[in-house]
Parts: sequence; structure tokens; C-alpha cells
Amino acid sequence: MAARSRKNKTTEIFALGNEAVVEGALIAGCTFYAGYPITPSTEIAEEMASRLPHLRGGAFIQMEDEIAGLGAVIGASLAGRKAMTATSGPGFSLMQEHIGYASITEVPLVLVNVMRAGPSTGMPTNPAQGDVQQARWGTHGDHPIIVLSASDVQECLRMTVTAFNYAEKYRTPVILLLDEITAHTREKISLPDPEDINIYTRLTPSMPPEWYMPYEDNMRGVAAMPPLGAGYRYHVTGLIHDDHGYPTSNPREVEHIMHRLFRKIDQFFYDIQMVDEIQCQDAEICIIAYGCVARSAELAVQQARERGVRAGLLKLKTLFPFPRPAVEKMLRQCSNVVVPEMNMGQMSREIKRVNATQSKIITLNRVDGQIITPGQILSKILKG
Amino acid sequence: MTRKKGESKVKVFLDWCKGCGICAAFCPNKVLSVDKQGKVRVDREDDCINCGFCEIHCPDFAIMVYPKDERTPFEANIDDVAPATREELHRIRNSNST
Amino acid sequence: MSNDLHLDRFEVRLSGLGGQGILTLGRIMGQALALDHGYEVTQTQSYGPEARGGASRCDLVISTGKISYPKTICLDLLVSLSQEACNKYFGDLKTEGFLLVDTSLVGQTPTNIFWGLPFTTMAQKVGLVQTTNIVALGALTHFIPFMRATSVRKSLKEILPQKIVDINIKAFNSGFNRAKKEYPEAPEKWKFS
Amino acid sequence: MAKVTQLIHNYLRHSKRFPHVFCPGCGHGIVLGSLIRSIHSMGLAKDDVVLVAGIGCSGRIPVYVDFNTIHTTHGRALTFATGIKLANPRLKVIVIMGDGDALSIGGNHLIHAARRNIGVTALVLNNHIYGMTGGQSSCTTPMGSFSTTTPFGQLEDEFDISRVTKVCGASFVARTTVMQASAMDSMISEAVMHPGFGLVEILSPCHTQYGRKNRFKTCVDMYKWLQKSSTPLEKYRELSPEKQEKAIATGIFEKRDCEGLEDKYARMRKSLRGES
Repeated sequence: MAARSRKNKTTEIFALGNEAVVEGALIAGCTFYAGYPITPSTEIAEEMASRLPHLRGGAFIQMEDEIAGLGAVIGASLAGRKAMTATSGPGFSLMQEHIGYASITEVPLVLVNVMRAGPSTGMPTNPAQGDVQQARWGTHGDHPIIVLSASDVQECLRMTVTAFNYAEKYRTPVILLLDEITAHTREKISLPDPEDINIYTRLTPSMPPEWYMPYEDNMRGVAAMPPLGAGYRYHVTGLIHDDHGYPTSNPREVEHIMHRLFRKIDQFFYDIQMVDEIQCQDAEICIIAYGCVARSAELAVQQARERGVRAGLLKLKTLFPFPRPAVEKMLRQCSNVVVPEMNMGQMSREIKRVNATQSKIITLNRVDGQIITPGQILSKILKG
Repeated sequence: MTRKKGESKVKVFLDWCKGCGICAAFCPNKVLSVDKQGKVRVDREDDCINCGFCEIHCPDFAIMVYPKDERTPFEANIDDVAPATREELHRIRNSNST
Repeated sequence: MSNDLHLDRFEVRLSGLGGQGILTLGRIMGQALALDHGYEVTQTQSYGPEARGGASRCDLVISTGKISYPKTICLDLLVSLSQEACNKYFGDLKTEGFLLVDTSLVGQTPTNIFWGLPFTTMAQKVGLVQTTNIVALGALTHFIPFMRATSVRKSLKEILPQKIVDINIKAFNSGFNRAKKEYPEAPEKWKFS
Repeated sequence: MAKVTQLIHNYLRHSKRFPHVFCPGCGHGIVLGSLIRSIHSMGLAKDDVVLVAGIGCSGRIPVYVDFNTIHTTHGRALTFATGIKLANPRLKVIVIMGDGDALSIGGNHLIHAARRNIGVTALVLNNHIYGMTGGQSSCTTPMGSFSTTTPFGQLEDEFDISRVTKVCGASFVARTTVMQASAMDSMISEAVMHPGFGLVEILSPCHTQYGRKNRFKTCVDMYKWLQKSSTPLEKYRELSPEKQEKAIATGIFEKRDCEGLEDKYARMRKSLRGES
């Protein structure tokens, strides 16, 4: 457990990114963790194993594999718990089946994927950002999903809380993408007073059980969700289902549910979109980055400005739904946009897709298991 | 629970019956058979000893065996909503013809 | 004086062999600087099979303001508790940076300008060779002008298990006092931007 | 007996269309009836029962019955059940799986559920074949039997579900067939009431896919075969090895008291929290 010191009423700790995830989860009200150990996400499981049994009703279980881990998390969430798991590349691939299940059955859960270099076993202890598109489209079929990222330890805590809030609010799995660097960096963070943090907990039905419809289409597109055993007996299935939860292949009903699933995320896009604009106001050249690379970029921006180049950084905290308006704004403003990422261009293809203004998109890809350095980004900025 | 012949009625929900024939094959007294339509027919209701086999082995919950003198819910209100019994119909028809 | 020192990316690398407690050393130091001295600190380390047995390293970036890039770029201070680590990482040191080595294990320093103390031998004298890292921590507390001994001792007590605290405090003091005696002027040599 | 069918009807979902999707003569309906009767006999409230199923014919069972029902992914039902039980130990979690579901794709989960003795009840409906996908061989297809993927006869040896589960440490293991519906009722009740992991293997014939390819002309033939070959454990033990080959042992293979994982965890939590 990370050490604590109390200063000015806020508690400060010197913690790993992975430990900060646990702090965030506990603040958000998480009482259930199931998973399978995998580097570099293991500290999350270890910390949960020692913390959860101290909570009223808290439970941790190490399952036989990642598929089982996410299965148990879905089960616990159906039983009314705020539940999460954490994994890395190979485990994330195994979990895809259940991400799809949670999407179609609209089960809230948080999945932290600490990205390592891949594909396959790859380099377990080296960072990468190769799971970005897999997080969005990894499971088969069209499905709604929210993908967030964090770039420093304090953000690991904040984004975990946010991930739980989104999951509960929109009844959807939320994936938090970290990388080996962010997860394994130790930094000072302040633990917020839980009273100061907005915690959202899923709506439960308040109507007689006979009238409850588990997948009712209401104004929000998100139906209330009772815990198992509360008197609202309904059917949960991975088959496409109607508003009552029963399997259907009626084209009208199928279209209805698929469109609702997308609408429930789309219509709250501005609630979900999170970006940080760092020195963007007067920027002539913009860097768009996320995760640990955003930290390199921040230093590169500072160094560029010292040399008289007006650079700015758009840090993406929400990766999907893709923060198109914020990106488009920078594309309009800057004729040159640098996109550094530790993959072969998984996010830059999204940026190119929305590049209506024909700005020059300069990609900077690194897949050797090393972080992109500020120097590399700076040279791209200076070359233009 | 009666085990005597002639004390039970057998009801088959034909909409639910798929005619698998398990009930007919294992009925100790050959009360049931499968007809040409592929549905179970009650041939010899009076031979039923209410052994219970068909009820618990019908995969489709389509057979009910119950005491002859008892009305079951699905026929409980028939008398109330159907004003005329067979005898009454006869009487009406006869009275019309005269 | 030292606690108010303004720092802009002061970078330290602690290196040595796996099993020497390099990571613990980094964690105690990082925690003391972050929580007690109030600096921003990022501590990163190499993980995985390479961290077992062979070379081990732990990097700290210390700054007064927010730290963007969490890894080291150019080292201000390299601490090497093994010859191999010293050879491997010396090239990452700034020209005006300092090198601190365990002279019991590092026989050939790549430069004549270095600080050296026999940490391993000193730990043996304390009575437990496993306290080598803490002896080094004591010395570091002297060499680094913005680190306070009281805070480091406090952080040490928080992180280490109760039953080994006493001997480690002893080890810490031995390193701190020896460094002070042999290199009394060392803390004055730093130039901070 | 008079109220049996009526009682079952009371537990079915009135909003679902009947008859159910199973083929004529499929034993899965009998199992559902048996499960309802045993839950009724134990006096469990509908709200307290969670039925979790995997994929395949057996996976279609829960939707018809008015409990908390969850139709999960192929082979993973036990993982969901583990999460539910640990999250809310008050619930009675019953898992319905097929043979391919439980032993092939879900084999890993089954052996670990048995090992960790989580307090859920698994009903494995063994029909020796993949029914829903059209009669491919499963890990329980007997050697020499025919299926669409073993057109010249199965060469591999089959899994003995009960034996596998027993050696993995399950504290309650039993086998029955759909021909012994009354015995099945009490066996399911016993398994549900048993603390820790319980498994009941139920032989439920698939005439459509298995029977027709293996010299059973009608589904009734399959039921007669089950009736003939199922032998209570005590009698089975006295049979000669040749006769044992052809017989199916039924009964309770394992029953020992063993605290369920969820109870152990609750105990640990209490002691950590300083509650007695």
C-alpha cells in the first residue's frame, strides 16, 4: 500500500499509476474485482486483493483466465456491484468476447488495459499504444463503447472515477487505456475527499416489477437496471433482444435496439468528450497525443516555444467516441499537425479521416518498445 | 393420491404437444397414443391410474392428470360464460321445431 | 536553505545489480522528496526479467514545478552500485553531472571525477549486507543538498517493515556521517539553473 | 401428482411463446420441469434463484422460466455465476450447461469452479453431441459413435463428466437421466442445498442429431435405451467389467461437507474488519 501524508486536509500519496487506478476505483465505489495477473497491470490486482476484503461486501477473486475474469465482473455487475478488471494485451484479446456481451446486455463495468508492446506476447515490460483500435472495434459486431486514456498518475485516479461514472450512467463497458510507462511511474498524487467528487451510481427501477422493461427506450436511451434478486426478474441474453430482453430477429426490433445503443452514446457526446488544450490558443502547429506520449509532447511544446515556435498540445483523454469537434478545431487552426503515437498510426488514421481542411498531418510512429522522446517530437515540430 | 382406475381425467394441451410419443410409449395402461396428426390422443381415460409418469416426463408441459371430480382453472369458468349446456341446446332446438 | 531550492528537472539514476535493493532505495528517496519536501517527483524503473539478477535501475526526476516527460533525458546524478551498471549508464550523465559509486564493487570508474564510498563493506560492518542500499541512501542525503535527513528517515520508517527499521536507520546514519566526513564540501558543488 | 403440470405452468414466463424451441422428445424440457419442481419443493422464492446458462440447446432453457435468468456466452456460464455468487451469496445460482459448453470450450472454467468450491450448482445436460449447430461430435460423443464431424466413427475417447468433476475437487457430484425425473428432482434439490460446488450430470437424449445417426429410430428408442442402461451405483459396482461398459451408473458419486468459497471469503472479511 502506498504511503500517505496529510497536508492541508488533502491526503497525498506517492503511488504507481496502477495503484492510483485502485484508489480511483475505491473512491468511485468499486467493491468487486475479478481478473488474471498479467504484466504490466498486475499491481492493480495485487492492490485490490489486499484492499477489497477490508470493505463491507468487498470481494476479489483471481480467476483461471481473462475470459473468466471479465465473465465474473459482468456477473457481479448484474448482481448490483460496481465491478472492474485490469489486463494487458494478450488478456485484452481474450476478453473481447465478453466486451461484446457487456455491450449488448448493457452491463456497466470498467476494464483497464495497460498496453504493452505487441502483437501476441510481444514485449511484456515495454510500453506501446497498439490497442487503440482494438479497444474500439475488437469485439465482433457493431457496438457502443467508451475508451478513455490517462497520461499521468493523478489522471489514472481521476479517469478511473470517470470511467465508473460513464459505465454506470450509460450502462456500457468503459475501457481505460494506460501504457506501461503511466502504470509504472510513481508520482505524488493527492487523494481527493470522496465528498468533493461526483460519483454516479446506476439508476434502479422505481415501478412495480410487472411493468419493468429491462431495455426500455426512454428519453436517455438508458433503462434503469435492478440488481439480481430485487424482485425484477428479467432475462439477460447476448442474443439481440427486444425491449423486454427476449431474443428477437425481427428486423424492426433489431434495428431499434442497435440504433438505440449507438444513440445512447452519441446524444451524450459532449458529456463524454474530454480533451486538454495546452497552449493551443495561439498555436500554429499542434501536437495531438494521448497517454504517456502526451507528456513527451508537453515538454516538446515547451522546448519549441523557447525556440520561438508557437506549438500547442491537444491531449486526448477520451479516445472513443472520437473527440471530433476538438480535433477539427485544431485542424482548422493549424496547418501542421503532429501525431506522435507508439503504434503504426492507429489514432492518426482517425485524425486523417476528419481532416476536411487538408492540414498537413505529420505522423510520428515508434514501435520499438520505447517511449517517444520530447526530442523526437521537437524535431518533427521544427522540420514542419 | 389415487392409484385407482376411473378416478382421473387426462388433459392434453394440443397446442403445446409436439407428439414425441414418450407419454404414450411409457404409459403403463396404454391410456395415450399418438394420432395421425402427430398429437397425443387420450384413448382410454378410464384406465388411467394417475401414476404420474406422463406429467413429469412430458418435455412440453402439455399433459395434466387430475381428479375426475375436480375442476381445473382452465375449465373453471366455462359454465359461467357458456349459458347453454348440451341438454339445454337440445331443449331449445326441440322447442323451436315445435 | 535546502528545502526551498528551485529545481527544474533534476535527474537521478540509481543503478546496480538485481537484489541490491535499488528499487526500494528509489522509492524511499522519491517518497521523501515528494511527500515531505514537497517536490514533484516521477520515479520510473525497468521491469521484467532484466530486473532479476542482472542490471537494475531506477530513475527519478525531481522538479519544483509539474513534470511533463516522466523519464530521464540527461542525468544530473548517477549512482552505481556495480561495475556493470556504471559502465552501462555513464554515457547518460551530463558533462557537469556527478557520479557516485560503491567503491567496494566499482574498481574502474570511467572518470577520475567521482564520489566514492565502500557501501557494501560499510553495510557489512553495520551487520547486514542487505542494507547496502540504505547506506547509499544515507550518503545521497548528504550529497544532494535539497534532501533532509529527518524526512528521509521518516520515509524509511514508513516504507520498511517494522522489524528491520532499526538496523536500517543505523545503516543510513553510517552512510550519512561517512559521506559528510569524507566529502564535506560536496553539497556546495552543484550548480542549479 | 395432480398439481404437477399446473405448478410448472406457474413458474413459466407467461410473456413467452410456447411450446418451447426444443425438438419433439428432447429431454431438456423434462429437466426444466424437474428444476422447477425441486425449487418449489425447497420453498425458494423466484427472486432468489438465478439461472445462468451457456450457449447451445441447453442455453435456451432459462428464457422460459420466471427466475432471474442469464443467457451468457459459450462455455463461460460458470464464470458469470462465480461473479454473481461472490457478489451476492444470498442468491441461489444454478448453472445450466450442455456437454460441449461445460467440458469442451468451458472445460477450464468447470475444473476451476470445482476446485475453488464456489457455491453454485451446475446442471450439465449431456446429450453426447452438439445439437444446436447440427450434430457435430462433442467431447462426450462415445468412441465409435457417428456425428457430422465423425462420419466414420469417433476415434477419440470421451470425457466422463462426473469423474472429471469429482477428481477436480467438487464436493457434490451426481448423475441421473431424464428417464428418472423424480430422482432428478431430489438430486437437484440436494445439489442446490449442498454448500459449495455441486454438479448434476443429466443424460438428456438428442434424438434429432445423435439418435438418428446412431441407430435409434425414434426418440422413444433413446428413452428405452436410457431406461435399460441406467443402473444405480450400488448395482453398477457389482456388474462385470463387460456389463459395466454398456451400463450407465447413476446416483451420487461424491458428497462431502466443504465450506463454499463465498462463505470462506465472508469469514475472512469479517475477521479483517474485526467483526466476530
